[in-house]
Amino acid sequence: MDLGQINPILLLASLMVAATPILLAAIGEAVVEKSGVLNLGVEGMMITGAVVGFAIGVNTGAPSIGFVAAAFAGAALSMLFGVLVLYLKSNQVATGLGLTLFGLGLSALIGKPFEGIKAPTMAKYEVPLLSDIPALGPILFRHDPMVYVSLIIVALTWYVLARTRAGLILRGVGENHDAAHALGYKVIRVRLMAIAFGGACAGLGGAYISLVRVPQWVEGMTAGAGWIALAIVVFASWRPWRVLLGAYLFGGISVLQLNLQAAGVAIPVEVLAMSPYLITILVLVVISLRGNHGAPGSLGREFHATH
Amino acid sequence: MTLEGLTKAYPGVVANDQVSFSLLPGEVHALLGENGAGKSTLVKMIYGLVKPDAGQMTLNDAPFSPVNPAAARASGVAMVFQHFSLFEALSVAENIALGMDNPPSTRELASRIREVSQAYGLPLDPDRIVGDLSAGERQRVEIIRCLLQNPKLLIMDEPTSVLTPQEVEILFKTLRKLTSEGTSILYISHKLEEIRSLCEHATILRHGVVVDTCDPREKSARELAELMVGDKLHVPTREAAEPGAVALSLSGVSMPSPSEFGTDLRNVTLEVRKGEVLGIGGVAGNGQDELLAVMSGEARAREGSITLAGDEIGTLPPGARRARGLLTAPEERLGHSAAPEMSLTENALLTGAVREKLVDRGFLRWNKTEKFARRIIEAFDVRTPGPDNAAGSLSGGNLQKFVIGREVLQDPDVLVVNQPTWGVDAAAAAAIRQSLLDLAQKGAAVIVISQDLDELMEISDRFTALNEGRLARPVPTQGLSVEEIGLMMGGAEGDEVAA
Amino acid sequence: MIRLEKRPQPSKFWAAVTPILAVIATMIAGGILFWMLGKAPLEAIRTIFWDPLFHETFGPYSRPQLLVKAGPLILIAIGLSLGFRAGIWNIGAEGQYIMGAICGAAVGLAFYPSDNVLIFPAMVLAGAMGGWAWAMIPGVLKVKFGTNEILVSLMLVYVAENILASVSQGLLKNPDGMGFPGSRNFRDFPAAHNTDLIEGTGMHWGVAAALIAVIFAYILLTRHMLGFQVRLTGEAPRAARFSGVSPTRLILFCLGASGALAGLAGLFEVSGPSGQISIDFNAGYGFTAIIVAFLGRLHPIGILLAGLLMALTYIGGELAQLMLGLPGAAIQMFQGMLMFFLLAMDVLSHYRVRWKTPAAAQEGAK
Amino acid sequence: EDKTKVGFIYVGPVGDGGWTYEHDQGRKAVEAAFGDKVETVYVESVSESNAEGPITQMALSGVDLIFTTSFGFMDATVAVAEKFPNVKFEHATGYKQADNVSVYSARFYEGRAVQGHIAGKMTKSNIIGYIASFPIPEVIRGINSAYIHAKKVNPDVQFKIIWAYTWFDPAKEADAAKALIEQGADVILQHTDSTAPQAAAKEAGNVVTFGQASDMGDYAPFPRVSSIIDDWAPYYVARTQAVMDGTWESVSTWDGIGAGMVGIGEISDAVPAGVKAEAEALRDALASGEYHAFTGPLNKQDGSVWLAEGETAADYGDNGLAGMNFYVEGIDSEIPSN
Ligand SMILES: Nc1ncnc2c1ncn2[C@@H]1O[C@H](COP(=O)(O)OP(=O)(O)OP(=O)(O)O)[C@@H](O)[C@H]1O
Ligand SMILES: Nc1ncnc2c1ncn2[C@@H]1O[C@H](COP(=O)(O)OP(=O)(O)OP(=O)(O)O)[C@@H](O)[C@H]1O
Ligand SMILES: [Mg+2]
Ligand SMILES: [Mg+2]
Repeated sequence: MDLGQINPILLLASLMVAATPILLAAIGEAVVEKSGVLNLGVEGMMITGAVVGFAIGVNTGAPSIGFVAAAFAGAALSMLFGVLVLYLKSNQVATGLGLTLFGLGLSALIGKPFEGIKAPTMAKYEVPLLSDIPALGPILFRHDPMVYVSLIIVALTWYVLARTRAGLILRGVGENHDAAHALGYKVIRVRLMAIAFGGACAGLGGAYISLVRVPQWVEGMTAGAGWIALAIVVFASWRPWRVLLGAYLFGGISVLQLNLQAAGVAIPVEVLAMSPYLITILVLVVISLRGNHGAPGSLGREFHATH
Repeated sequence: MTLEGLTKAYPGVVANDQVSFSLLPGEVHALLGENGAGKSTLVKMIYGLVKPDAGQMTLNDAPFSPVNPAAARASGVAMVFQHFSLFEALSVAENIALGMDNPPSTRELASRIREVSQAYGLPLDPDRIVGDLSAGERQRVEIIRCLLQNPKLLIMDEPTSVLTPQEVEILFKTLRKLTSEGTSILYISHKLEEIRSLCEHATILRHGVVVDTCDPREKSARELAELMVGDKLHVPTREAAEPGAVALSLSGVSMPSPSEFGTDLRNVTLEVRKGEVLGIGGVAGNGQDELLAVMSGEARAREGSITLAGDEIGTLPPGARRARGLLTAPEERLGHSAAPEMSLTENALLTGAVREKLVDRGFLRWNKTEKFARRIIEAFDVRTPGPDNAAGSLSGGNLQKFVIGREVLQDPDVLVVNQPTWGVDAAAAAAIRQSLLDLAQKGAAVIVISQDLDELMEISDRFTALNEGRLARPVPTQGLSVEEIGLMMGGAEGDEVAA
Repeated sequence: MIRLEKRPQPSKFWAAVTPILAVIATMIAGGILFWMLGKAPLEAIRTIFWDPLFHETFGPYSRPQLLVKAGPLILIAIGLSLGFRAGIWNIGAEGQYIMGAICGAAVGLAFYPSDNVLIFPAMVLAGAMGGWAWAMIPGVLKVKFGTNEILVSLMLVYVAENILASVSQGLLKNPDGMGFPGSRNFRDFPAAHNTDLIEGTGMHWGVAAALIAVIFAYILLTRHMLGFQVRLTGEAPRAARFSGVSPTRLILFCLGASGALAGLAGLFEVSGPSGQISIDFNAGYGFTAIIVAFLGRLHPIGILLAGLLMALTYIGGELAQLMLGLPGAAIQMFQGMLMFFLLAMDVLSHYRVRWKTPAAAQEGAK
Repeated sequence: EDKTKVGFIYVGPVGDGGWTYEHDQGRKAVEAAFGDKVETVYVESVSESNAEGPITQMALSGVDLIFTTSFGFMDATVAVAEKFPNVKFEHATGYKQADNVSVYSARFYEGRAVQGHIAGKMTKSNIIGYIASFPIPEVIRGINSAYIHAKKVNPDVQFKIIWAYTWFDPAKEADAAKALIEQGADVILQHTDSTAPQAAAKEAGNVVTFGQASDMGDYAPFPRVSSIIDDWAPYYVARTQAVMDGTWESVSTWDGIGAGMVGIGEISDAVPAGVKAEAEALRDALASGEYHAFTGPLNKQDGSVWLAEGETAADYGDNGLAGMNFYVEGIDSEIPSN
């Protein structure tokens, strides 16, 4: 065993890639939950994004078009959830679970013709100046563009939520939908948009797996990433920058446990393999110990405008 | 502003039926009526939240039909809601920004909030989180939110129900200042004395219909009430009785509030005797819920700090306290003292299980439970098709009668009720008060926690008040003046008041 | 324009009718889906819903299989429904199922090859305890620290899967298995085998347990104080506390009960149909049971029917793969649709749907 | 109609691109070989703990021959076979035979020997990464075989092993490959089924990989320089033929390169010609049976003697290949849960 073999900078670079899908899905879900809706269907939207992104990416030869299509696909699927939950007042937990089931089936069907096909590659993007930093630069700032896009989405989400009127309205709707309604805000419309954004982000996250990370289409390839994204939102207390931290932390642990194995660390492999989940539980406990979790006041509650 | 034949029907009720009246610039116009008379519905139509089924409105002689609240705000209509329309986790400035259509930049808004709130004598810190504010301060947030828009018409739906008399005075000063600047005010309140001192005109609604208009300054409160009810008011009566032994005592009860934005109880000491009604006044949010919880057993007190007929009960859970004769009725009917989606029978079981022996070795005796529910319905004149109906389908007053009846019929040794007549119309309120007095007459000790001072003056033997979780020393109700009460509610000790 | 008006109380009529409507709607939508996949829609629907029950060749085998398949789903869903009713979201039943199977199997295997009649009862107990203990983790964390049980129970599924992989290659590995992963097969260990109650049908103790659980849950929810407290907590948590329900005990009870039932389901599966602990022993019953619980409207009888319906779509789905070459994914989608339709139609029992005439709408907009 | 009906029970979806995919290729080969004379059916994603139902339904539907293609189907296959004496069963990778149950498996470790040889020659860092799935005999055989042959041509070689605990999880496999690469591995062997490691290697630029289960030819000539292909087609065609001819008998088949059950994918030109020639020679020696991949002297990891000079490993028995649960000497790692 030799821990010296683990290069922290390389680790950082690869955790950025490993974390990007869950980061994208989690930031989208954070916005959805900020608006007061709990969508447990992230996994279903991710996998749908993965297959649609892949299919379009392959057919057009342009991964970027694939990503756009994946975002639309995720958003479209999320609208199914949105209509059921917002207009037909169905139970959010049950509907979200149904969406996951449906998405897994749908994606498998769509994906049949794309099995075993290779994805077009995405060129790396070198961040000007930063990528010239000795040692660090070439590793941290030469990723595919989606890594940066995901960071930009986090930054924008933070900006919109914290600094703009649209963000204020969204937070208001999530905090107290009755009050927001009384002030004349369209609760359902705001939530529908938030759900669509969440769906689009989940779709992007899924497409990142099928177009960049693997890259290939295989049935069930998201393998639970959507659930991790949900955990990260709670971990992050619904704050964008903490979502980033959480996603990178989880990605980091997942990558680190493999590195530790490779380095022959004398910890049983099963323990290493379950460590990301155990650590997530641990972190959740620590977070809840601090009391106020910052959950939006109307999260998961049904809204029925009485007039 | 004029209203012409405004009509709005809900399934089963016509909330407003051909309502017409007009409002002059600079006038304070009262809207009076029992619960459910249609007052809130009417002002929601003016504010663009509810679309009228028929009728027209004009504002400054121009036709006025706001499609949404933003349109109403744009025309100069502002509204303070009956139930707070605030966002607890957001800051004061953010709350105010949400109530405006084109709020200025954050910094500018903050300075304007400071400026305007100072100018009207309602100081506010724009950066504070609303959840941390007292009820009075929250009310300020709503009012400042309106004032920042320079409204031509200000609608206030029961704004003073959560304010101390002193705070009410400040509010009235503000309102008078506004009217002198030409703003009209449409004012809804159940507090008739306030209306008499503030308003020049009153429109009285009954079952959605305008039944009368008058100048409230020329009527007595009693007359106004009778206009609303359309009937003579029955005033609760009781025969004087000598208080007996101490039934319940709290000594030095301190407790952090279980809810995030609640008020901690600080060193609460009180005693209530058999056959006595103790009134606890105070503005909502000063620890009433916590005080009730610590007595009901939902929150546990330090060992030895609560005794019932001499026995320590401070650490007992609710069921055990009921078994020993201490019953309670919290303020919030829907979801606290009753489960709205469950039937009345099930709601009877909710607290009746132990004393009425509705459970046999864990198994439920539904027949007996239903009989108990029927007994409550009959004895307390609860208007409902039957005990199978969901609690939520009852009107507020009827449900409250059911809740109070459920406790009273269990023959408590001590009964603690919080806001027993909140949102209940005059006739039902009188019936509830009478039942409490009857209970005391039979020798039970009764604690009534209420914001309604008239109510407390009417039924309690001794009076005290809660302020920021502290309880004043109780004083006999007889001969207390409004000023003294105000002082107690503001935190002064009973002795100081008496002195 | 359509408007929804909340009913003062949910309509019993619509609550009973909507599941049937949902199944019909799913058949129609599913038919369209199958048609788009180039399969004959009616034949596909018939293969899924009719043949497992009434086909002359498959029926006799499939009918008892329906119960065998539905058994664990019902058992788990009954437990979950208690928690869901009280607003406690255990979605990690899959992990509890695994742990129940591991613990139960471990007890049995420890006594190999004894023929003591107490072995099987001891395994049942251990299975229930295993699931119970695994569910107590989110329970205790929630009670002590307020940690979100949805996420903790879910994360524990992954942990349980790793434990399963580990024990099936280590601790519980069949010493006579030539080094292959997986425990001894309980078929070869009569004292620990969960045998058919009716010879040749495959119906084992788990099926009986599921039916008993349905009856118990029914009595609990309708006749017992504890069931009342569960319902009360779900409907109005504050009222429950006021009534004297201890939230802590209720959380632990609901999670514990659902964990124990999931653990039992795991034990009955491992000692019966599946026969051994193996790496891929778990088949997703714990997740499917969530859907069953909702399809059954969290009502014991509803869950019984929903479990059978779900089992039917599984068995029928396999038959459709076999006979018509329908892809497995189509069945999964079909189940998702069933869930959606049921949830969507639920609106009818809670709301009245009203058409607002255009005239009235215009009037309002003016 | 006298069509022969052949059924397949798959553990994964046919689109997994690996194990099940290759079995399905075998099914297609049967259809191609016999055309109208056969009909094939399959059920995919059958859970190992619930295989009896689908197998029974398949038997009921009048199928003559059923291939159950996962180790976990072993007991279910035997149980159903008992009830349907007239249906022939073929169980992959198991060891329980019956009158109407054959077992068949492939000697993938022969392919690993070839890979090990190339890997030992190609590595510059002398670090070879190995993505393993589950610690079962088949995977351990593969590691040992690859190690022995790498070590033979490169005494300095070192194996880094990551247990992914999955047969198939592309994202995890990608991470594992990256972790190995970051720790200096410039050759990666995998016993998991997705192409994610190939993609990771391609991105890294100078890392050699081998296709697993299928050829993964999309990544040829580099990073994929060769592959082990599960080729079930010849066996499936032969067994179907046997049923048609009425000559089917219960057998135990464990075939390797020689019988064509294990295919060595084309060794690409990224491999130096000399090495390529050696590897092909090794392949041919294994195929002809003139060389056994486990030939002594070989010690176990703990230093005890396993095979004496010139001795070859037995298939079954205490130290047999079938149940192999130890590493050979030199591997600096431990088998999990052992
Ligand atoms: N959204 C609604 N749907 C159905 N009925 C309603 C709705 N809103 C109000 N109502 C009914 O309309 C009537 C008038 O209600 P409104 O809220 O206007 O009364 P109010 O005079 O403000 O009473 P309070 O003094 O209790 O505030 C009541 O019978 C009420 O139940
Ligand atoms: N949002 C609503 N939707 C449907 N029906 C409602 C709604 N709100 C109230 N109702 C019905 O309207 C009736 C009147 O309710 P409300 O609580 O306003 O009565 P009220 O007139 O205020 O009586 P009380 O004085 O006893 O409180 C009740 O029967 C209630 O079921
Ligand atoms: Mg009312
Ligand atoms: Mg009102």
